[in-house]
Amino acid sequence: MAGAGMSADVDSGAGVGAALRWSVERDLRLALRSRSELGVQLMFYVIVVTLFPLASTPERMLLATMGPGVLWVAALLASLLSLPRLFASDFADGTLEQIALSPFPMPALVFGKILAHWLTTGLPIVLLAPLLGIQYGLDGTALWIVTLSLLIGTPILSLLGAIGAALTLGVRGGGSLLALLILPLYVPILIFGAGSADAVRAGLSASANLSLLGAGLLIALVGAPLATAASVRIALD
Amino acid sequence: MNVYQFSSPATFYPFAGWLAPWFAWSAALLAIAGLWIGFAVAPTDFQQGEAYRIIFIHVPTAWMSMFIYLVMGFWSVLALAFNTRLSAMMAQSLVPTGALMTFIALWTGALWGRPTWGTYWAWDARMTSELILLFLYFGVMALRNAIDDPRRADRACAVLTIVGAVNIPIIYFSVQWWNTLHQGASVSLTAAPRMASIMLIGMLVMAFAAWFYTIAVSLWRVQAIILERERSASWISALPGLAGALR
Amino acid sequence: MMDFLAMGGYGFFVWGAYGVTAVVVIAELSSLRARRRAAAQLAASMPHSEDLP
Amino acid sequence: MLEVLELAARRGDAVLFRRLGFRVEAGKMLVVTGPNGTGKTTLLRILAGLTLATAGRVLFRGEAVAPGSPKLRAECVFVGHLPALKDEFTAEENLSSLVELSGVRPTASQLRAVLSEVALDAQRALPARVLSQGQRRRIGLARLSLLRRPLWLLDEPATALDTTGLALLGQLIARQLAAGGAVVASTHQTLDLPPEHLEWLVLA
Repeated sequence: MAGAGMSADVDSGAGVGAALRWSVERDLRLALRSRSELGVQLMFYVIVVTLFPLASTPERMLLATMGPGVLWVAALLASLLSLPRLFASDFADGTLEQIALSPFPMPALVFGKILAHWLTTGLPIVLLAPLLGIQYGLDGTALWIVTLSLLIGTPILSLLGAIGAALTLGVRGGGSLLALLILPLYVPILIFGAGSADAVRAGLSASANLSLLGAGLLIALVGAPLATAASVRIALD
Repeated sequence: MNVYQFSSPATFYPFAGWLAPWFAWSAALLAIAGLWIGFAVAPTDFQQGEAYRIIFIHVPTAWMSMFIYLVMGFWSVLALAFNTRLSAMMAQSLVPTGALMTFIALWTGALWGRPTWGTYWAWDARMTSELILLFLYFGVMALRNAIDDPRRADRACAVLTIVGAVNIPIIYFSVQWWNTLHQGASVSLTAAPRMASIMLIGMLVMAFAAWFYTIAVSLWRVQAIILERERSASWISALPGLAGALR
Repeated sequence: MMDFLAMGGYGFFVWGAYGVTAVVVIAELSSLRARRRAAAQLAASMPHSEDLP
Repeated sequence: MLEVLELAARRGDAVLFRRLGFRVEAGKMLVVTGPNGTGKTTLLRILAGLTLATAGRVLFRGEAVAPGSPKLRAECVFVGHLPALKDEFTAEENLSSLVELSGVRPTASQLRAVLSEVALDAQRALPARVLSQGQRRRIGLARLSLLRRPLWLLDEPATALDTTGLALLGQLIARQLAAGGAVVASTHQTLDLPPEHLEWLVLA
């Protein structure tokens, strides 16, 4: 039998690196296999951002005040829409069970999945934000600050959102329930994120907002994978 | 069984039934005393006239709304750490009352805001945080109703409550920051008329009344939850007068 | 008595606040009583066999 | 190797089983049978550490193991109802992904060899989406043959397998038992295995 010769033992200690590599590389490959879906979500972000001037006024001054807020709320909604993809298909086809039973530390596996989710949804939004910011008449510094705040903030959206996605796995009313659970937790990120560009436009420095956002990111980086792993175990119970 | 034998629902059920009326009566007496202080003893405020008397309901319920969520967080940590069903039931029994307190705080705050600032909603920092707290309560309720298996619902709600509890101070801080950034140090509810000691006493008495009320209601509700969850357990048949109106 | 109800012109707001509070508390107590009675009937109607912790 | 004491489990408020006890020695296979809904799957999921039992203990090599314990995750493999395959991945990609998830790094030749062993040579590069249930099950068998784990927990492993599949399953289990491993499987089909290695547990 071909398998006889293998005696690769499993050192679960060094498993974090292998776990991260496995989950990021696998989820990215999966996401790229269904590229069109990523495109659709990105288009959602662009459309939502484009709607607001139509709903209010094309007048530049007003748009400039609204710009950061709109870019941020649209980023929130776009990340919310893509969160079910994080665990739902693995939960449905049984791979999530095998992830829970793997010798690799589960928070590391879950963190890899969240990172892959951010790379496929959060990062494109950050790259697109400057382009859309011009639509809102944001000038150089404000544009740069909004993009920077999104760069720091969108990973937190993925991290916190992952907890909600795990809690609502296979549950009735998943989509809107996830929104109800997670949006209140997004409020501080929205305030500091959107507020950073307002601060710059009001002549203040945005460093306070961005550093608070950074602190939030650190807390989420440590806490969210643990809470998400626990939530997945609860969902598989 | 583990050391928490006495915390099994069967032994807690009669204890809750015995304890609840005491808290209910003391809550009623404290409420009467508080209202008497609020309306008869406290003087009319030179600035706001009689409208400020709403604080005797608004401030205690606002305190309670946050306190109850943190107590729910405490029970949730116990439920996850020791896997005891009773702690999860206690957390579940507090949710409706917590949401109710938050609603009352928002309602009375709006009615107090109208005469004070001329508008029912002025995006005051505390009121905005209170509104987000109401969403957190609704989130826990919605998750509870969406999951059928009681054990999974307990543990999922416990995780959500803990994550929510960790976020409450962050939300309050960020909303405070947002409020001062945009409105400057505008008149907020805290800048109510200088706290005459009689008003503080009135509010404290009402706060205790609300606290005892919450304990009584959650003890009665946890009895109902225990009956719903343990309906086929053998110790239930030993309960006196089960079919009649539950004492 | 009338001036007590008038509350120095703020009667609408003060009694609006206290009135809704009273209504909401009474609503919670009555729904709680109904839930307890339903739970009692449910438990009474079930066969009591298991003794699982 | 595996011992269960006073195990009890509930689903919702229905009690599935109570005060369940058994042992599974190395080289032995426990076949769990019984009508549907008697908790066979729940029992296997408890042993795998996925589900919490309401009472009782599970000892692995004499040591009590809690759900999700690292020891159990390193020493045991669980095959559930769902074949754990991604439709977008090909048969080979699925196999290598699952095996790497268990901490084993197979070479390409080993993958190909074991896939041809389970007669999936032609389907190697096909996306799992187009494979039949039986073929998807055989990818699971290929995974079993690649992983060296002392304890196998198989939930209805014979479902959707054709005669060659069943023969393959029997061979794999025989090899596992011969190598001193243990197997706990819930199944209705009778597998042609030497009876002295088998023990039966009927859940009523």
